[in-house]
Amino acid sequence: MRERMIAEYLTTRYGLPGWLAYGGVALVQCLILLGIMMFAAALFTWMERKVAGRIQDRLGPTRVGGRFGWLQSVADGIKLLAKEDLIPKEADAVLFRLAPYISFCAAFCVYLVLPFSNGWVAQHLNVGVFFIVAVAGLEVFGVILGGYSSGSKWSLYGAMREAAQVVSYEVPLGLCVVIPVMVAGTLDLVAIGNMQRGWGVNWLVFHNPFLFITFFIYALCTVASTNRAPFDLAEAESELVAGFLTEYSGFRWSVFFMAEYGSMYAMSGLGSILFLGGWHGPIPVAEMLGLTYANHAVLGWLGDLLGACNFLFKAFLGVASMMWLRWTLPRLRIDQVMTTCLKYCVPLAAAMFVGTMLWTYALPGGLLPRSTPMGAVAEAPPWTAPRAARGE
Amino acid sequence: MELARLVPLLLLFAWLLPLGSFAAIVFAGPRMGRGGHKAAYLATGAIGAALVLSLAALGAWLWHHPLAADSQAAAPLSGDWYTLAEFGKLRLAIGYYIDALTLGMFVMVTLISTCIHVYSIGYMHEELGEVTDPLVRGSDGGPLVRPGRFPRFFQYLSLFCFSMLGLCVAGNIAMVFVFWELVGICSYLLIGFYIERRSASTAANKAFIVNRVGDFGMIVGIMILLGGLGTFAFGDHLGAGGKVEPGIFSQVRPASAEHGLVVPDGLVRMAAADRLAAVYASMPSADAAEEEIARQIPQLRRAGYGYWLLILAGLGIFCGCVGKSAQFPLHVWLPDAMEGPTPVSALIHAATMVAAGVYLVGRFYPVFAPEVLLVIAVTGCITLFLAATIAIAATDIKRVLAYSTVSQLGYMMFSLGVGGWAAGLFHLFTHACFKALLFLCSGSVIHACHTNEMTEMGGLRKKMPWTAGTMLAGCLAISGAGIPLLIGLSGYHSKDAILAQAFSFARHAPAHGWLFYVAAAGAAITAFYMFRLWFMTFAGKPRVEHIYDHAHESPAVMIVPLVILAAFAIGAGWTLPVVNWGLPELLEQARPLGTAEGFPEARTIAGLVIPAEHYSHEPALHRIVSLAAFAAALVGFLIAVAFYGLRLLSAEAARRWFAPVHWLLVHKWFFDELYDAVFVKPALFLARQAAEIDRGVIDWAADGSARLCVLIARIDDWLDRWIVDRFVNGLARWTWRLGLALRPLQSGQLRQYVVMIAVSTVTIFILVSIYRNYALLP
Amino acid sequence: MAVERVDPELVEFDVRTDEMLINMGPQHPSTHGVLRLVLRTDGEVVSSVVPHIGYLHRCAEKIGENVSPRQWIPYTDRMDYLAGMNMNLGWAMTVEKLMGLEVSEKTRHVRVMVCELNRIASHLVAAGTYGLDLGSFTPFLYCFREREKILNLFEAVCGARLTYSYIVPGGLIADLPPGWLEACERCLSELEAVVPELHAVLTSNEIFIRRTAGVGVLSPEMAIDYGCSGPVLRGSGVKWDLRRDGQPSVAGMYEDYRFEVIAQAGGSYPRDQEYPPVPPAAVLGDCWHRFYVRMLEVVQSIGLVRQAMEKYRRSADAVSEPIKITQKLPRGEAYLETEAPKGQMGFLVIGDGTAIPWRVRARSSSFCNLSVLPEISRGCLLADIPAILGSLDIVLGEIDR
Amino acid sequence: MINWHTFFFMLFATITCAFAVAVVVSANVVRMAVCLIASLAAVTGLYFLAAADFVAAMQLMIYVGGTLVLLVFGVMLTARGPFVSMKITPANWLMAGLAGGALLILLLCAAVSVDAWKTAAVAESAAGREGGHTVARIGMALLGLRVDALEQPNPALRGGMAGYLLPFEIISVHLLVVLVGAAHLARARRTKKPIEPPSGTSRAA
Amino acid sequence: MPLLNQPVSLSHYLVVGAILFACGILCMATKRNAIGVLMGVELVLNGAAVNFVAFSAPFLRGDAELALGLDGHLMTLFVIVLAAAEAAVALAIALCYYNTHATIDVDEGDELRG
Repeated sequence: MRERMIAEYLTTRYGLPGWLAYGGVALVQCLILLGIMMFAAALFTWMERKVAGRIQDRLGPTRVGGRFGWLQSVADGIKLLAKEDLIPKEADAVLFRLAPYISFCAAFCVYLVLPFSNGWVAQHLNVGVFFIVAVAGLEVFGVILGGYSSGSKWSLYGAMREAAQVVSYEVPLGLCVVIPVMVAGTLDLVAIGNMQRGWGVNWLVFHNPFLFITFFIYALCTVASTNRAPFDLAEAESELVAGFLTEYSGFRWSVFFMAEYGSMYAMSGLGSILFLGGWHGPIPVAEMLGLTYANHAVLGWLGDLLGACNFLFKAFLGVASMMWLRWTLPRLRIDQVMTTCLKYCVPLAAAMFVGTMLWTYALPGGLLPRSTPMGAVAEAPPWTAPRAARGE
Repeated sequence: MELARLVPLLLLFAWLLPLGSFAAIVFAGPRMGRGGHKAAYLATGAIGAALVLSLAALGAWLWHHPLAADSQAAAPLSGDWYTLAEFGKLRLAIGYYIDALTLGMFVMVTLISTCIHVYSIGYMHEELGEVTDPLVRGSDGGPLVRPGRFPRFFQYLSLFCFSMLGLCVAGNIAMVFVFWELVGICSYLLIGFYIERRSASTAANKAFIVNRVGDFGMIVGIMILLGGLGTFAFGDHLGAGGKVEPGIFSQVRPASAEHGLVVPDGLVRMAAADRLAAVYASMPSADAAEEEIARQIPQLRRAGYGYWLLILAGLGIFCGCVGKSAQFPLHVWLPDAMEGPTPVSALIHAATMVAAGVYLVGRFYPVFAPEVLLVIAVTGCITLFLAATIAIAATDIKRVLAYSTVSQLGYMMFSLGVGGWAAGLFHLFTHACFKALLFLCSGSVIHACHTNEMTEMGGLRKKMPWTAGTMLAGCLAISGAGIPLLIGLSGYHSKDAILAQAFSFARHAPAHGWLFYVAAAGAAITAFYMFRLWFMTFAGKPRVEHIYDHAHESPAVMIVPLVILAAFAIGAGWTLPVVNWGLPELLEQARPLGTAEGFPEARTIAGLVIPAEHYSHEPALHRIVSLAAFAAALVGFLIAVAFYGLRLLSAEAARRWFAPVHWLLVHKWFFDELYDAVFVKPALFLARQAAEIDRGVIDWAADGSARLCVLIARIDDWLDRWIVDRFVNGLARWTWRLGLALRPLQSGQLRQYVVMIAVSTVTIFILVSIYRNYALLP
Repeated sequence: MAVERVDPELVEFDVRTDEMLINMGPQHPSTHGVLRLVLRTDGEVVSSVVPHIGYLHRCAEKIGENVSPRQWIPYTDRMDYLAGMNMNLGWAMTVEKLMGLEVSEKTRHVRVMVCELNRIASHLVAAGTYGLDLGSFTPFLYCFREREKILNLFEAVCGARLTYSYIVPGGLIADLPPGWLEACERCLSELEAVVPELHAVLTSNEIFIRRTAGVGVLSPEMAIDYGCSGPVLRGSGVKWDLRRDGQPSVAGMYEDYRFEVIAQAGGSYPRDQEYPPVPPAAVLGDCWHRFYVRMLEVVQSIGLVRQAMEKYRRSADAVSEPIKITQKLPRGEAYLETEAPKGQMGFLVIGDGTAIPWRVRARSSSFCNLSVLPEISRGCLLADIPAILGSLDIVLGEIDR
Repeated sequence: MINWHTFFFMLFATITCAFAVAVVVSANVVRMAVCLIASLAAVTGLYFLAAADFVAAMQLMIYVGGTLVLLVFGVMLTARGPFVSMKITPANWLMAGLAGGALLILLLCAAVSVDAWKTAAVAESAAGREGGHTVARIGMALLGLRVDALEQPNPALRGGMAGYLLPFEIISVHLLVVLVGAAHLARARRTKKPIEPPSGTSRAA
Repeated sequence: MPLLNQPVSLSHYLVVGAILFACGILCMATKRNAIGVLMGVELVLNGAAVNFVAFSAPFLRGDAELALGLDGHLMTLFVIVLAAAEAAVALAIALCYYNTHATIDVDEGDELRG
């Protein structure tokens, strides 16, 4: 809603034509999100190397870009752009070109409704959770198409594995997402986040033991549905050469790559909002310092900024633990992956669902004493209030 | 969390855990590991967790209501978890009524059940594989070989624990009745566990049917209370509209009357229904009639209306308890129930289920009039004496214990009847500990010897030191051994309290003084037969060599529960100094309001006074009784030593001298024969007559009508063939021809069909728009 | 009416899919070189595997018939290039047998030392790349870090890190340099500390166990029928090790050493209580056991090296000098098999009285070990192929020669 | 001045229709599937514009996500060389085109036949941008409670408002049955081929 | 651009729905591939769903009080869910058909013709 205010301000104050004001604001927003996603991908490629290095008892990149090798991602990017752009003769050229962008778009669309802090969201959708789950599931299309259109058997194997795996893991993932939503009683991500303000005990993960377990199922399903080791069967270097990526190179390959890192970060972010308090830290620093809208709009904005840092850090931690997993564990076999999903995750998530339902029935207040009451209306910046409340 | 929410929640989980285990075993039992052995872990885990939860609940309770030397009654927690249905003011609910007694029962039941579950893992291990039952003939003439039923056993145990805990926590009579019956059905299932044995299935049936007799009385009692008071609930609870609805207890003993026994308005109205109807008829409006009735009720109450109904209700409830607690004259089922596996005997027929009757009497204590209490006392007294005498002559080790159980239950009932509320329930707890111990010990012996007959045992002390030791502790406890006036095993404290109250009662109501002497004699007999059992089993020389040779000590999984229970059998009666932690203090917290000061003199029986219990604590009185009781027990013990320990006297000779008495005792006072002659034979006769009538009259009529039907059917058949069929066949022929004509249209081409559908749709729309003047174009 | 019974062996319930023919290799990350496997797959299930070899054929044996035995030593280095010392040893001892040469005590102990060190290095590569085959990258680097230390030792001995040519017919090209034994001891103690880490990330890792236990089971009979040897044979529970059971000259090399043949017999491994227990899912002869045998042999070889160092210190004589390039071979033939890390490495040499052998042949253990692949991977999943192949631990240089 | 609502509607409508036509004219079954995805995803945008946010998310999740993954699966399982494109004769095209065209004309006529449908209530059209906030109301309606019935201005309609609990349950059971049935149907029986021994190796003598 | 200046009305939506519907019919009528037919069905269902959503929006039409409101949304939801179910079954049928006929050409499956 903030962008509408800015756009209206531009039109009324500076007399810009409406299409220019609105279009410009939308463009800026998109660019910011794109920037975040790109930056995240770049940061994480660098971090992946560093983490791998540390885990493997070596240094990781050191040469490019000074002390920590921080220019490694840039160098990688330049290398990828400079690579020869290959399309195999057997490939279905149109689909082959299209596939990476489908994946990327799906990963990017998640960011459209992902709030980074209280009300800091490109499009405040009241079915945000639902939208994210729906859009995140679309990423698999790019992979399937890419695998199919490459005209290589290894690619096709990768695509088939990806399809089977992601479609299966959507089920427990959806169930795990529904459980905190059920406790929160809303699909609105901003509302879910604000519900957990206060001290760390207010985080939904500590709401009851079932949600606590659910969080770990969610984490597992996230790893599986973003295709990270030990569930990286679609790429599976030692089995399928590189799976669906076998025939890709250069820029298109890096687009797939960015989509993967983008969705990793987005799913970690979703997890942190649903379970780990979103932008509310274990200690309500912003409220202690008086950074609230009740004091001053600027102070409130600063508090939100602090929250955004908090949120980014939590999502970052999620990605870091995914990396940790990847460099520690061997890869599972396809039948074991499916068994994990269908025989363990789904029944377990369903049981947690029932458990949470019964728990909220028996103990509506949660297990631990809450530092603020659950139903308290979170203080929100003025532009997130409904129009009627603003007197429009 | 506040106490009022926390304790019911903890107990709810403790109660439902065994149900969960039951359900799991029902659906997945045989698949739980080899032979279903994991079912045992599940069931044990569930009841163990229930024990932990119960202890937590007790802890929370004691945190809020610390024990003191002179504990005051603490307000019970009552409420509903879930309302099943509401009919006007009458509410049917899953409710709870929790006081210190409930919590004590929970801890006791779960503790003993846990021990017995663990013990059963060892005892029932034969059921894991195929079981050869030498007592039953299979279809091939040899001993029956059947698949093991290990999970089924634990499934029943879980169900039983669930039922028993439900009974304890129940907040209203309806729920009590449901769980009462559930407990009964569990008992039925477990007695008949070896269903192929004819004796087992007969015993199960007997237990069930005898209990039905008691339950009939109980239903009468419940009906009276429901009809008169209009509620099922024990305690007060919030009704519709936030109004506090009084429960049964506060109606019978309203706070306005200082918790004295008052005949409730409802019962008065019920009793004086005719007169009230007349009032209604004479008054112009219903409101005015109500006013008039309200004015008349105190007068009617004074005139004695409703008092008999109250007595009847009390007797009815007690009747149920007689059945369940195996009191005279319905005690016949319990000894037969020993056909079940020994852990079952220990759990159900000694420690918990039969105690349910006593528990219920304790729970309904505020409702009983003094007359009812007298009936209870007399019944208990007769039972304790009768059963004790039979136990002297029994040779089956489990039967001795079974009669001992009946006798001890008689003690409890007796105690409650003479006003010893706390004493009776105290004995309930201590008895549960040492009787479970005794039964498990006997199970251990049976497990080792593969026989129940004491005449085939002897000298097992050397082979089974642990069992012998723990059993000795149990015998000492049940006999009431201790250092007089100072300290003793658990049975010493509780039995002392009972006899003291009986003595106090005998002083206040001299007409019923004989009760005390019978009870004291009972104590002596108890000591005698218990030590007879111990000596015959463990002391002396082996009587049958091959049994002795094969006997062995039981595995650790069976011994550990024995040791735990032995510790409780020794120490359960103690009160820790300073902190005052002890069962009597806990029970005092649960004492029903208004019963602390005894009962006023009964209205119908002159001289019947139920004295307050604290009179019996007076040192002067207590000292006498204590010494008397100890002397009685010592006498019994010495006689046993003389006969069976040192063999100074010959049991054989004694048997010859008292041949008629022995004959009577061996035949158990001929109760079974009496019931057979009075009830069973006439019932069978009536059944035979009914069968004759069935065959001669009703079957004949049925056959005749069938013949008539056949005739009508013939006529109908003719009509069918010549009229209906011809029409139908003609129709079918035409359909056939039409089908042939339309056949080519069905080309099997999917796309063609789609085109056809599209064209038809367009056509229909155009036709409609032409004929019905719908303009498709604006 | 009789109910139609369906024989589960003959009918399967599935979506009808078509068989696919896939070339795995010769350029594939997990074929360990230039092996080409032709897979016939039905979905993820592999119905048959056909290995195609020969991409690395270099006519090594033919060259051996045109150069003198001393000159052929560098070619043996390039057979199993991960265990050059053992290849040198095999050829050197065969020629010594033909010529009837005896080597000094000191030479013998140095040979034991370097061969066992090379066995450790080879097994470390096997373990590391096996982790890689199963998708676990980290253990690979752990293993290679340790192997580098061993290669440093070899470099100090002979100047080469991979193709040593250190053991030659008649003796060694040089004695150990001063200070080498201390460096070796340091290396061994560091290595000992790393072994539990490898057990933690691989052997006892739950996913690792699930990927390997019960996969690619090779029965002892089949292993013997196909001529398998080395850890592959011992992983199937056959206690056979040429260091104990070989020809007199081979077994004699180890006669005064204390060691046991690492194979499961009677349900347990020697000294198995110190290492992760055998998981319940593991079947004797499966990938897990083959891997486990290698891991145990690493520890055993550490002990052998220590013994050899002790004996080396105590032996008074000097190392033997190698034969000359122009040394004439006697008439006659000699065949000798030694226990190389990957199995039994055999060499045949026939002399005709000149300095150049008349005939040279090599028997490769990897070749035999690879030949069981089609048998034990029939009906497995696609992901099991790298797992089975990796557990066989083949080297193409030795197969193709 | 451009009405942005209209602009986006036109954008999404064009994408929808163009890809729908592409589905029809495309011969390759995989491309058909891709076009179908694009078309259906664009329909989602139309739903958002019509203030049906929950329905839109549902369409995205179930239709575009669930159904089409299934479809793509099916396509791939059966997309082998000769079946990828199967041509039909021009006569068939003509027939189908005539029928389809007639239907299209009929529907278009119906679409513009009512005057009230052609005039938008301009004042309220901005509501579409805010999103409909229909989640809670739909959820309540599926549980049998119509909170929106109170807002219904027409008393005749308000009277007939009932919840959708029963349809919801029926649909749930229906879905279950369908999934079980589909799983059963797809598990075809066939005879296992004996696995021939590998041709490349033979036991060395 | 006059087209873009006027607000969207119900008829606009109906036209989109009609096109989707007609495309679906055309798709069903011209594809020999069973999967193609299935896609046609999806298009048809979507055309209907678009109509439902459009009819339920009050601000698209002059007679706002006649809008379907929530009922339209619910109907659309049911259509979507049933379409998913239909797709599952139809796909299973297609696979079954493929298993028995070794092709997915629907023209081949005319064993039951009259």
